[in-house]
Amino acid sequence: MANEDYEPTIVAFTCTWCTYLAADLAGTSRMGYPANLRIIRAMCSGRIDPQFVLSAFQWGADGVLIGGCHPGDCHYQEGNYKALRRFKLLKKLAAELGIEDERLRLEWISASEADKFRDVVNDMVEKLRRLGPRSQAQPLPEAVPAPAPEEAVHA
Amino acid sequence: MTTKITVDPITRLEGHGRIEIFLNDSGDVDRAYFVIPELRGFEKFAVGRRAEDMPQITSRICGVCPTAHHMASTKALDDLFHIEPPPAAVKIRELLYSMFMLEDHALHFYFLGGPDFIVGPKAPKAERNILGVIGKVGVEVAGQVIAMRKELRELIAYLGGKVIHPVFGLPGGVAKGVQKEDQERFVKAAESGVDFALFTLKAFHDLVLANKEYVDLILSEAYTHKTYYMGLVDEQNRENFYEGMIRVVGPDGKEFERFKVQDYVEHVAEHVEPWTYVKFMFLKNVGWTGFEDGEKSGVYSVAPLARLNAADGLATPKAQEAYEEYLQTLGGKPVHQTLANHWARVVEMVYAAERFLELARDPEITSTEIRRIPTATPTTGAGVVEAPRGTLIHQYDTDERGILTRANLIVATQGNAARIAMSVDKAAKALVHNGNVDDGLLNMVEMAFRAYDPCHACATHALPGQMPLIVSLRDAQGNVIRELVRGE
Amino acid sequence: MERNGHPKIGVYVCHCGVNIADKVNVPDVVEFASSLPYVAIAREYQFMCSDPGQEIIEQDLRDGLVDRVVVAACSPLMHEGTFRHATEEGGANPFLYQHANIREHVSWVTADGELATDKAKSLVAAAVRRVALAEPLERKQVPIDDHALVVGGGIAGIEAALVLANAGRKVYLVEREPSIGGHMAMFDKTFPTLDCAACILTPKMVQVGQHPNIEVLAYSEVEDVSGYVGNFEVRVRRKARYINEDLCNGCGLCIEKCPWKNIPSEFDQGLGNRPVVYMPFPQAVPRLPVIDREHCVYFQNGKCGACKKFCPRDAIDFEQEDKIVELKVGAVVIATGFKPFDASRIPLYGYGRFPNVITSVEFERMANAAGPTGGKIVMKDGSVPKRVGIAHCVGSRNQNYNSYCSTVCCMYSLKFAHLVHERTGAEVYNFYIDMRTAGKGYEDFYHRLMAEGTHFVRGRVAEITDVPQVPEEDGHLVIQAEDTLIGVVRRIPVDMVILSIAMEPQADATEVRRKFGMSCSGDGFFLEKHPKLAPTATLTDGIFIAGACQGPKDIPASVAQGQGAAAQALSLIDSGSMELEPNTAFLTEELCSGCRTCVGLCPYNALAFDEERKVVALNEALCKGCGVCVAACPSGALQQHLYTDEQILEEIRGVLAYG
Amino acid sequence: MPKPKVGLYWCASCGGCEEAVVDLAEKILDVVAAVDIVFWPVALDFKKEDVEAMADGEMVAAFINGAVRLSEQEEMVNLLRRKAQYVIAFGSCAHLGGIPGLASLFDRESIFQYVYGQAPTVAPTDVRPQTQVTVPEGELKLPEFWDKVRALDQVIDVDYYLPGCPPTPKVIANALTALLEGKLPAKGAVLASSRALCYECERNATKPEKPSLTDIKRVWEVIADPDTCLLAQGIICLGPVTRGGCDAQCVKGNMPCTGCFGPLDRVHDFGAKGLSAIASLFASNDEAELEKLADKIPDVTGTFYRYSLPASFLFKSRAALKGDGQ
Repeated sequence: MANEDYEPTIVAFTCTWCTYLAADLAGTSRMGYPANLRIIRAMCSGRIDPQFVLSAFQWGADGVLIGGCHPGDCHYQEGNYKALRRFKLLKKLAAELGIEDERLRLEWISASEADKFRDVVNDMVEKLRRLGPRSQAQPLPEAVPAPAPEEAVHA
Repeated sequence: MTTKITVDPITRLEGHGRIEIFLNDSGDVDRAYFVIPELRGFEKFAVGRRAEDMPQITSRICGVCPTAHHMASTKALDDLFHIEPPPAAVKIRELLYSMFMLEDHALHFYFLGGPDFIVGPKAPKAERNILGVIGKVGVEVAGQVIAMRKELRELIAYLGGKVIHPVFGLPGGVAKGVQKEDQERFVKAAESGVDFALFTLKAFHDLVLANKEYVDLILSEAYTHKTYYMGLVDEQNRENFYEGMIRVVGPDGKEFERFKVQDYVEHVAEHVEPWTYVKFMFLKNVGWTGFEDGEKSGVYSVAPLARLNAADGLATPKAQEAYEEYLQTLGGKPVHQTLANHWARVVEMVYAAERFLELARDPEITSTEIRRIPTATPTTGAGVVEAPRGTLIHQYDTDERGILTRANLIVATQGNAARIAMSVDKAAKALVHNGNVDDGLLNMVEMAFRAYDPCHACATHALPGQMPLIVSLRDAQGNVIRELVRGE
Repeated sequence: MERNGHPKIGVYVCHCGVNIADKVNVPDVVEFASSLPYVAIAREYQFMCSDPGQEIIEQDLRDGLVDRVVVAACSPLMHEGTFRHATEEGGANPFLYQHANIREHVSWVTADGELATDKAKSLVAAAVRRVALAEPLERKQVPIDDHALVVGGGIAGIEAALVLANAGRKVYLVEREPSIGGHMAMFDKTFPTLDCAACILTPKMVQVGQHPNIEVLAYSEVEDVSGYVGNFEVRVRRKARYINEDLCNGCGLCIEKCPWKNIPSEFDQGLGNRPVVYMPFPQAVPRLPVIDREHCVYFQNGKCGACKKFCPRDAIDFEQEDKIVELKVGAVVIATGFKPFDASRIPLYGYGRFPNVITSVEFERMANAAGPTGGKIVMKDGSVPKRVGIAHCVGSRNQNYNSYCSTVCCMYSLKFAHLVHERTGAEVYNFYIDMRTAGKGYEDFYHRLMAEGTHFVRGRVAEITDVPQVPEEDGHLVIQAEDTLIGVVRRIPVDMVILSIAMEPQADATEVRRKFGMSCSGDGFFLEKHPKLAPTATLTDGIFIAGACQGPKDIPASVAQGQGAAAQALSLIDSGSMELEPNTAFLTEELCSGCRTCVGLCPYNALAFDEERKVVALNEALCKGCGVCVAACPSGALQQHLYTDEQILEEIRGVLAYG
Repeated sequence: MPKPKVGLYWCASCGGCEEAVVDLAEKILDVVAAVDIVFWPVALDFKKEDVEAMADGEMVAAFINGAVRLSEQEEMVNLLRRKAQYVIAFGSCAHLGGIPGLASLFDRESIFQYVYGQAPTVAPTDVRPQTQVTVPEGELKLPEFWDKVRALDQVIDVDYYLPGCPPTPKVIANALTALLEGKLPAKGAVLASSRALCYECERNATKPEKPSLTDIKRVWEVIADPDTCLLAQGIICLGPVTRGGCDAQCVKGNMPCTGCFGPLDRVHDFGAKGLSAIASLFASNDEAELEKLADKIPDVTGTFYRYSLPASFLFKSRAALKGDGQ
């Protein structure tokens, strides 16, 4: 990656019952991991609306991580499967728009898997560092700025 | 040297046709440029879309003739998916298409292009509009025009879901058919459509042909170009809007070539100029030699005048009569007079109405066999129709899932682009001398391109013929010495 | 934000002693916070959760300086409740509160102080933006059913059931086996006091059996669980015993008359036999036999039926089928115990190949006076062993099997050493890695054993073989191990080896965990809510855990947990009613198109299409607040309290707006 | 008292919105009677200078259709914003960016390259249209063709939105009535139904209580039953996500709704929400099965963002980030 001191920002949407607790456990276990992560807690990964994911990207996130309970472990029976359904289609959209695979991840991380949580964060941060800022990896176009008068061409 | 006069800053609005006239030192016209300053890139963002979405996406090229794009696209899908629609579906498509042609031609004749003639080219500007037309033909006729337009558009919506940007076209057929109990409504509309078309023809006779001045105008050299002409014809070389072979006749009126739409790339090509976004069509087998008349120049023309030149006749009786009279009056094929487009358009109205009636009465249109489901793998497909403003071609390549990998659109107005530019140049040269111009000039020049009913909605935004026109005159030094503008 | 006029937000950043302040520059965060829109006050304090800490918040609220609160401190799961309460005490709605986790998620995981401070700032910024959109909410009160369910009839479950029952609560005790008692019922003596297990367990079992408030559902398993804290609905499968419980008086005649007596006894670990009609052990509670359908001739060919013929009360019922009973309970104590490690997984130890290599549980049965050998410690050929080896940590403290220490093995191995010595006079060799005797009187017991002359070899057993290398090994089992104290590999010939096998989670722990919505820790045992502060609670309100299902532990610890879990369940159901987190979905009917996208998504059937009004109707009472329907609702008509789209989007903006 | 003045203007549009106004048919006459149209380049010969001459806010309302693509358009809409009390975004393009907004997926360069270079019928040439070109007779200019398409409210402050591609006569008429009778709702409102299309769709009655998608059909793969809910037939219909008010025209044509009326009030990104709703109906929890279903929707972008790409989270200005909640 050209820019040495570039640090990606990752927004993580986590389920209260598993991944959020794994993150807490990582804390109580004093597992160190990069500070690039910003966790937003929902009751269930099934609450995560694709609108949240896209808005995070739009507002500057370099990567988005969705953390839910392992299949079969959902506190609300099947919320994590609903998350999976949306994720599958969202992934296709992301691919069409050139948002790289590494930037959008869904991981099943149980309350006790602090180490997995840490490993996922490390791995994602590493990959995104290599990928570089999204604006240069895959620019999401800004609205066109009003042209300066001299460049405004009149018919 | 006169100082620069800016008549109108509507120049600030892009998407308007623009005429730039350069004068030489003696103040005569050096060259007039007809500029179309807009592009939207449909062909590019079509890539990646599902083929079945194209009829709806491409109809957004033009909200005035969406049905033409929708239909050309739908036919391209038949070809793409290698599927033949059932007979009933073909008839329903042509039924709808005839209604559309009738309605669109009527709109142009009464609201847009017609006023020039019905009210008269010399009439004050304020009268040269629909109100002026009403004054001439009478209120009840105007009421008829509006009523018929409304009914036709409602019937189009009946089949197409929406009248602006319809949704009925699918590979292998149509999404919706005609209910038995509703057929009568179509027949009634068609019958009054025929009456109306004939009335219009009569009105054209009484108001235009009866007036020598107008006829002279039509025949005047200033509005004449000897080019190739293109149109869609059936087996017997009779004009057809919906399907057939693409036929090209030369300036001499003889058949030059006749080909399937699938082969269009072998026959037509686009010429790019740096000063306009529009691409100019020309015949590949003649070649581009510039904006010139004659059989050495690949420039060709489309739309009513061209269609009647390219065809040997019309498939319905009254239309055939009108066609023959039209040729007689104008001295036989080919008719090179640009302004004859207005007449040709009325003749086509009669044909559209008669065809509409034939199909409306056909029992098969109420059949429920209106779709065949494609089974073959999509590859590439082309479709053609005669849009009100000329031959319209859509061609798509897709992957095996039917996702577009390439799209190419030959829009009707492109077919006339070169000839329009020439007409404008010629009119300007004929009318501007010693740098003096008046509003009369402006109208005359405007008539030169309005006759084509250029749908710059297809390339720009303006409604047909409504395109506000800006004429700027520049002296030899290139300074704008005068700008004249026509809104409507 | 306009929706809330001009909120006055108070931001309170906690030092948590040094836990946060060491890494996060708290004053810096406070200064940053005070610069944020709508922030009226930003303060810091050593321990926000302390009374004076909370008092700061309450005072600011009372003084009208702030009307919404953000606390940046530890995990919300720790103290969100605390600060909501403080907010309420201060006179504001408790839900005009937002928590920022800058300890677990920041200071404890971030090496670099600056980065930690930046991260803390962005989390605070997000909390501030979000709290500005917070809406006042009312907690819903739900009644609590005062019945309790205990799952697992081992010593922990028995203890829990008794505590609850003695407090006057109706208790259902579900046990998978024909009798309660669990593993403890199999044991002979208990360390370190060497009092007999039966002597202390049996009375408790009897109490349970006779207690008016306890309904024992033995030979039964939980099918599924629905509902929520205070209002669980549990379906229990009562497996067919083919005995009419109402008629049977447990006389045992059927057992006596059953001609098929050669079925290996599960209870005796296959060391002894039992009839097809049997009770697992004499003191079984309930005192009811079971017919082993699989081995019963009657079920195979309709012949025999001896038991039926002889039963004086006509209690034999071959037609009996499994029954499902439905229970409504307010709280559940899970005490499903453990599974002994399968020693044959370690081939080098020869279990299964060498008849005289036995497991600790088998030894317990052998040593038990009521057991297959009547308490005699003998080899398979009936002779008495002269030299006995005891291998510790079989399946424990071993990366290949279980890395954890099973905690009880050292002590019971010492107990075995004592019993062997006492009853056979044999030489006993204990092979251990570390001698772990933490517990009251345990170390004394260790010294006692050393005094008794037991040999201790410090080293994990490498192999048990019957291939002699020297004459004196002939005809013996040879235990090979490196004695790490003297650093030599030793081969010790013995006649019998006892493998001190590990305690593992029950085979169906995952199934049970899912039924009750619990989590497991890495080792597969049920996860407690907090390792120190809530060892018998789980993340699911109303579900408590006790005993070895939570992790290896000995009898006193299991009993203590059973009592503790029972006490918690009791305090829950005694409160009569409880407040629910008001995070349910809510529907704005004017926005609903009746598209029904949501209806099939709700696992609790809280959503249904109203044919009359052509829109969806939401039954908030049934909603558990997962928000799955909200994420799906294409109209945005469904939203979730505490988690509206706008609130979450605002939080996303927040974490990204800064840094 | 003088008739209220209104203006109509088009940006990057197809003319369909103008046609829609004409399609008011006889109603148009009532409108003409009620208001004084002071600016309508497409139909009437008024000039920009006439607009400039007006006092600020002299026009009651300016109806602007088409997306914003060029500097001149930006200039003009800013002028109209000043002169009109209410600016009304008219039609999908002004509202959300519209179908031409899909061009935002590509940059100008690649569009030029294709149109003037790679298109199969283009005669081989290096010539490209230039914003400034010298011809033998002198200089000619073309307007700059910008990279991205913008919805109207990404350029100026918009008071109301008339959704649809194009808006239906009913929707237009209601809006005009509301305007003339001073019964306009709160600023920012979209002047159509407040509920999704399903509510007014006759076929909603045939939808199962718990809809789900076991298979997904493309419109050409099935002959759709003309009375049953299209979603229930496995055809992706965006009725559940799309604002109502059009009387389900497309569905009456036996074709699925493609979303031209745009999102509802509490939805922030039409495509993402539509994607979420549809994916939630996938009737499987199995990874491979879900992959299969997802693959039955090729071109996710074109399916869910056909009319709203420029207004989506993917293209909205990041400036929104610093601002307060929408």
